[in-house]
Amino acid sequence: MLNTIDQIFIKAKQIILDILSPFLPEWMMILISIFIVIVTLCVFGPVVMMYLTLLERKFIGRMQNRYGPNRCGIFGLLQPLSDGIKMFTKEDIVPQKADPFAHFLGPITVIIPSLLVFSVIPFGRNMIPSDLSIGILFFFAVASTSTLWIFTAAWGSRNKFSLLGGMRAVAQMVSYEIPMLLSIVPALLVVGSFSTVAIVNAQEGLQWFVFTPWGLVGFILFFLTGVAEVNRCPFDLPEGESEIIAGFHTEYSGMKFALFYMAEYMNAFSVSALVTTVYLGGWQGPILPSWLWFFAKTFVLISIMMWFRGTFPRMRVDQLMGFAWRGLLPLAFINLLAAALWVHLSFPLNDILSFCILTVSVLMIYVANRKVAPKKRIYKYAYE
Amino acid sequence: MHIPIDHILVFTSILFLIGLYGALSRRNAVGILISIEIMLNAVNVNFIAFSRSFASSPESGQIFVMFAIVLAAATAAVGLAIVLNIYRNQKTIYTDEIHLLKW
Amino acid sequence: MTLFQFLATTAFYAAMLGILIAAALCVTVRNLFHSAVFLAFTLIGIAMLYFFLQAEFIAAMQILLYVGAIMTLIVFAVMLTSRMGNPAVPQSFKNKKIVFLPLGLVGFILISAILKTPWETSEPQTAVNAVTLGKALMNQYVFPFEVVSLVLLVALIGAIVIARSE
Amino acid sequence: MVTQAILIPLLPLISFTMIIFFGKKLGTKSALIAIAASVGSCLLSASVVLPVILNHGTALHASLTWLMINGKPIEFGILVDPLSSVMLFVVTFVGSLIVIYSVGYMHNDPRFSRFFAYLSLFLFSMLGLVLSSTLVQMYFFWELVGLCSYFLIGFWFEKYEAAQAGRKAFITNRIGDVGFFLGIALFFYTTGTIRFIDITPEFMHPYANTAVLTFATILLFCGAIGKSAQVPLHVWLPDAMEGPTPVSALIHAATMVVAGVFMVARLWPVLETFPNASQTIAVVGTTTAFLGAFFAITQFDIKKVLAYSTISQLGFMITALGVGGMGAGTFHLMTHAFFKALLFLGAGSIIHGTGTQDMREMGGLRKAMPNTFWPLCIATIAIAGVPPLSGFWSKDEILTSAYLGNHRVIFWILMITAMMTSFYMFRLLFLTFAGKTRGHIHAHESPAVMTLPLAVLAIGSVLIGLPGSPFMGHWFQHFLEPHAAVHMDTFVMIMSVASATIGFIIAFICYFVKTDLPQHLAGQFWMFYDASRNKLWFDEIYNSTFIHAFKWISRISFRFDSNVIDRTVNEIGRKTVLTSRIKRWIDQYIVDGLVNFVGFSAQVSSGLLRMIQTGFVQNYLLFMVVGLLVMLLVAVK
Repeated sequence: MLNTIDQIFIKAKQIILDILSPFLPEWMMILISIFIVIVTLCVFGPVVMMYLTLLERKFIGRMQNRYGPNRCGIFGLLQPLSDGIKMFTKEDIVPQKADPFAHFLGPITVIIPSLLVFSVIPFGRNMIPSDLSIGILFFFAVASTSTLWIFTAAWGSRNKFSLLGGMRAVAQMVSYEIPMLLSIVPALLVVGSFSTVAIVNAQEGLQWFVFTPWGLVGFILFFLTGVAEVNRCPFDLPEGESEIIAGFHTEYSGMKFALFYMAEYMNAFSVSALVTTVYLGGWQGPILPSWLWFFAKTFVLISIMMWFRGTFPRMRVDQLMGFAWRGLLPLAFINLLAAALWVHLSFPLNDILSFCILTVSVLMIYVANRKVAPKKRIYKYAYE
Repeated sequence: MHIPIDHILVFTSILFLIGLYGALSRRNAVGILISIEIMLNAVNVNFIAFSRSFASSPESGQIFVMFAIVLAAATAAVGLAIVLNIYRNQKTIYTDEIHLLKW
Repeated sequence: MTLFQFLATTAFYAAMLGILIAAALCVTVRNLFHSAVFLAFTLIGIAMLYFFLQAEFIAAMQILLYVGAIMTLIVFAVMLTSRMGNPAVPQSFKNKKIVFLPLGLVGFILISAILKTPWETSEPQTAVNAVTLGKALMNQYVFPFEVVSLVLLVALIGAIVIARSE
Repeated sequence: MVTQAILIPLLPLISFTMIIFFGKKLGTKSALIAIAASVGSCLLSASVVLPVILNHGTALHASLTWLMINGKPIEFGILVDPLSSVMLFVVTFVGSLIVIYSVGYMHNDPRFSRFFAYLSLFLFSMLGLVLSSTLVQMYFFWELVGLCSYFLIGFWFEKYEAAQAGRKAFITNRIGDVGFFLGIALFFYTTGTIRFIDITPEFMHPYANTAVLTFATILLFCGAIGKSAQVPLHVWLPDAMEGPTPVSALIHAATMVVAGVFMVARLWPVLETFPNASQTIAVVGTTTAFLGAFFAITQFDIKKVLAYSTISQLGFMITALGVGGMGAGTFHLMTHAFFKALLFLGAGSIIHGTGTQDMREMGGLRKAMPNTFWPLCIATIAIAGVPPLSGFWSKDEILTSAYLGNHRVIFWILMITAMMTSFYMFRLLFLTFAGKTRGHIHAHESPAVMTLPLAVLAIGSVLIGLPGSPFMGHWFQHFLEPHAAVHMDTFVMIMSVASATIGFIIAFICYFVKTDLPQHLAGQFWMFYDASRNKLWFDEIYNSTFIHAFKWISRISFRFDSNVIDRTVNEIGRKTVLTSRIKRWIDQYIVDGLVNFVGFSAQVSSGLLRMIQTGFVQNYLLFMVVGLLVMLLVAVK
C-alpha cells in the first residue's frame, strides 16, 4: 500500500503511456514520456512559486502580528491567482534608452536556469526527471550562469539603480558561489559520485549527513550560501527595495517582472530541495511516502528562509562580502578537512575529532573576525 | 550516436576562423578578447572530439580541455586587466588608436 | 539507426549550426554587450556539444568556469569600458574585407586537408566519467595540475595589480 | 825591427794630433813637438836602414791583409829595401832640417801651430808612401800627400792666389791620380798581385808583351806625371810657390814631387819588361827637362825660376828611369833633394831678408847676407854640374846611361838642357847677389836658426855625390841594383863639364859684365823670349781649352739640369698633386659614396621594415595569419 502511494506518480505516468501506446508509433512514445515529465515540471514549478508567495506573505504577516492576504478566496488562497492576473494585465513598459535586446533577454534567461535545475532534484524514490551522473555539478553550473543573466537584465535596463543592483548581485553571487561549492564537496567525498540519487541513497535509513559533524557545518554553510545565491532576505542586496528601488529588475513591469519573481521563488525552492537531498536525506523517511518526506523537509527549509526574511535586517555590502570571504570560505575549507578525516578514521574517533576541529575553527573564525570597536568618529565640521 | 569526426573538425575550423575574423576585424580590444575566447573554445571542442577515439587514455583529452579552460580564464583576466589599464591611461581601447608599440 | 540516434545526430548538427550562428553574430554585432551575450550562447552551445560527445563533466566545467567566471570578467570589462561601446563609432575596421582573403585561403586549405585525410573512426570507448578524470588528474597529471593552479594564481594576482587604480 | 819601422810614420802622426788638439795652448812650443817628431823618425829610420845596408840589401817585409777581392789579398804593410831606405834617409833628414828652418821663417805667423801640424801630417803621409809594400797602400798615401800639399800651398788661404793655387795643385794631381788608380786596377786585374816584393823580373817575364800591361804601365806613369809635374801636368808647380818657402822647399823640391820618380823606380822590373813603355817615359822626361829649363831662363820671380828648375831636374830623373838607369835616376833624386832644398831655403831667407821675391829689385846682397850667399853659391855650383860636387856625378850618370843606351837624340837634348840649367842658375846668382841693389830694399841677414840648416845642407850637397862617384866605386848604384854594370864614359864627362862652363860664361857676360845684353838679346830673339816668358802659354791654353770647355759643359749641364730635370721634377710634383686631387675626389665621392650608400641603404631598408611595426595589435595578428597561411601552403605542397 505504502509503496503504491509512494510510486503513485510514476504509476500515473505509466497509465497515461499505456493509454496512448496503441495509437502512436514507438519513437513517439519515448517523446511523449519525456514530454509528460517536462509538462509536470513546468506546471509544478509556477504553482509552487505562486503558493510560496502566498505562504511567505501569510507567514511574515503572522510574524508581524497581522493576517496575511485573506481577501481573495478562503484564507487568501486565490491571492496568487489574482497576482498572476494582475501581472498579465499590467502594461509591459520598456525604457526608451534601454537596450531592447538585453532588456527583452533578461527575464527569459533568468527563468531557464531555475527551471533546468528541477530536472536534477529527486522528488521521490524513482521520481527524478533525469538522473545525470553529474547531477549536483549540473545544478551548480546552471546556477552559476544566473549571475550573468541577472547582470544582463541589470545592464539592459540602462538604469543606474538597476546597474548598481546588478553589480551587487554579481559580486554577491560570485563570492558566495565558492563556499557553496565547497560545502557540497564533503558530501560528494563521502558518496563518491555527483548524482543526487546516489547521494540520497547513501543517506539510507536516517544516516542523514546532517547528523555527522562535518554534515552539520556543511548543512549550515550550504543553507546560508543557498540563501545568498537566491538573493533572499539577509542577503537581498541586489533588489534591496529600500535603497535601490527593485535592484536589477526595477525597469521591468508586467509579465517580465512576474518571471523574475517566479524565478526567485523557484530558485529558493530548488536550493532548499537540494539542501534536503544532500544533507537531510532527500526523500529518505521512515514510513511516509518518499515524495511526502521530500516536500516536508523542503517546506521546513523554505519556512526557515521566510523566517530569515521576517527577522533579519539587510546586511551592508562589506559585511556581506566579509561574511563570505572571511567567514564561510575558511569554515568550508576546514569542514572539507574535517570530512576527509571523518571518512578515513573509524567510527568513534572520527566524530569526536572532526567535531573538535570544527568547533575550534568556528570559534577561531569568530574571534578573528571580531572587529575592534570602530574609533569614535571625529567630525571636523558637523556638531556632535 | 556516431558522428564522423571530420564533420566536427570542419565545424571547429569554421568556428576558429570566425573567432579569427572577429579578432582581426574588431576595433574594440574587449571584442578581440571575446573572439579569442571563441577560438580557444573551438580548439577545446577539437580536443574532446579526438579524445573519444584516443585508445590508450581517453580522459587525457578532457584533462587538457580543463587545463585549457583554466588558462583561458587566466589569459582573459590578464588581458582584460591590461585593456582596462590602457583604457585608463589612453582613454581609448580602439586598437587603431593605441599604437604605443609603434617604434 | 534508431529514432533516438537520429534525434541525437540532428540535435548535434543543429547545435553546431546554432553555435556557428551565435559565434558569427558575436563577432559581427556592433554592440559589444550583445557580442558578449552571444559569446555566452556559443559557450553554452559548446557545452551542449560536450554533452553529446559524452563529456558531461567537461560540459559542466565549461558552463561553470566559462559562463560563470570568464563571462563575468568580460561583462565587467564591457561595462567598465562602456563609454567606448556607443554604436555611432564604427566597431570594426573599414578594410575588414581584406581579412577574408587570408582567412578564406586558410579555411579552404584546412578544410580540404581535413576532408582529404582518412580519419580512422574508431568506436568510442567507455564513457569517461568524473571519477576516471579525478584519478587521472591526481595521478598522472598531478604536476601540470599544480602548475596550472600556480599559473592561475599568478595571473590573477597580476591582473589585480595591473587593473588596480593607483 | 818592424815596430821601429812602424813607428817612423807614426811619430809625425802623433805630433800632428797633439798639435791639432792642443795647438792653441802650445803656441810656439808646437814647433818643438814637430821637430822632435821629425828628428825622432830620422833616427829611427837610420836604425832601420843600417841593417839593410850592412847585410847589403835584404828587405824587411811585414804586412797584414786589409780586404780580399775574389781570393786575392790586398795588404797594408811595411817594406824596407834599398830603394825605400834611400828615400827614408832623404825624407827624414831633409824634412827635419826644413822643420827647424821653418821655425824661424814662420815665427810671427798667426796660425803658427797649424803650419807645423800640416808639416807633421805631410811627413807622416810621405813616410807612409815610402814604406808602403803594395800599390794600393802607396795610392792611399799618394792621395794623403796630395791633400797635405793642398793644405800647405793654400796655407795663407785669405790670399786669393794662394787658395787658387792650392785648388789648382790638388785638381791637377787628382787628374794624374785617376790614371794611376786605373793603372793599379788594370795591373791588379792582369797580374793578380800588387805587392812590390812580387814584382820581380822573373815574375814579369811571362807577361812580356801583353798590350794590356804596357797600357797599364803607361797609366801608372800618368800618376807620376801628375805628381812629379811632368809636361802636360806641370802647370801646378809654379803656382804652388804661393805657399810659404819651407813648404816649397820640402814638398816641391825634396819629397812630394819625387814620389812619382820613386813609384816608377819601384816598378822598375815592369819597365824592363816593356821597352816601348820606358821609351815613352824617356821622351816625356826629356821634353819636361828641356821645357823646364827653357821657361826658367826668362823668369824674374826667384821662386818661379827654382820651380821651373825643379821641373827640368825631375824631367832628368824620369828620362834616367826611361833609358834604363834606375840607379842613376835615384842617385840624381837624392842629390837633387839636397841642393834644391838648399836653394829654396836660401831663396826663403833672401825673401825673408829683403821682403820681395822679384830679382829685378835685388842685387848686391852678398855683403848684406853673407851666411845665405855662401851655401847658395855652393848649391848653384852643384846643380850646374861642376865636377867635384854631387850634381855633376848624378847628372853625368844619367847622361852616360842615355849615351850608352844609344839614345842619341835624348842625349843631346839633355846636354842642351844641362847648359841652360847652369845658365839660369848662375843668372839667378848674379842677379841676386852681384852688382848693386836695384830695388830700394834694405836686406838684413836672417837669424841663425835659418842659416844653420843652410850650412848643413851645403855640406850635404857637397858630400852626398861621393857614394855614387867612381871614387867610392859606384857603391850607391850597386846598393840599389846589386848586379847592374856601372861605368863612366870619358866623352860624356867632358861634354857635361863643357856645357856647365859654357852656361857659366854666358851668364857671367850677360849679368855681370854687360848688364844690358839680356834686354838686347831679348829684343832680337823676341819670339823665344816671349815663349819662354809666357811659359809657352800652357796655362792660357789649358784655360781656353779644357777649363773653358769644362765651364761650358757645366753651364750646359746646369741649364740642362735646371730646365729639364727641375722641370720634370716639378712636372712630376704637379702630376702627383693632380693625381692626389683625383684620388681625393675618388675617395670622397666613390669610397665615401659607397660607405654612405651602405648607410643609406640600411636606413632605407630599415625604413621599409619599420612599416611593419605599426603598433596595431591586429596587424601583428594578420601577419601571424599570413604566416600560418604560408606554412600551410608549404605544408600542403
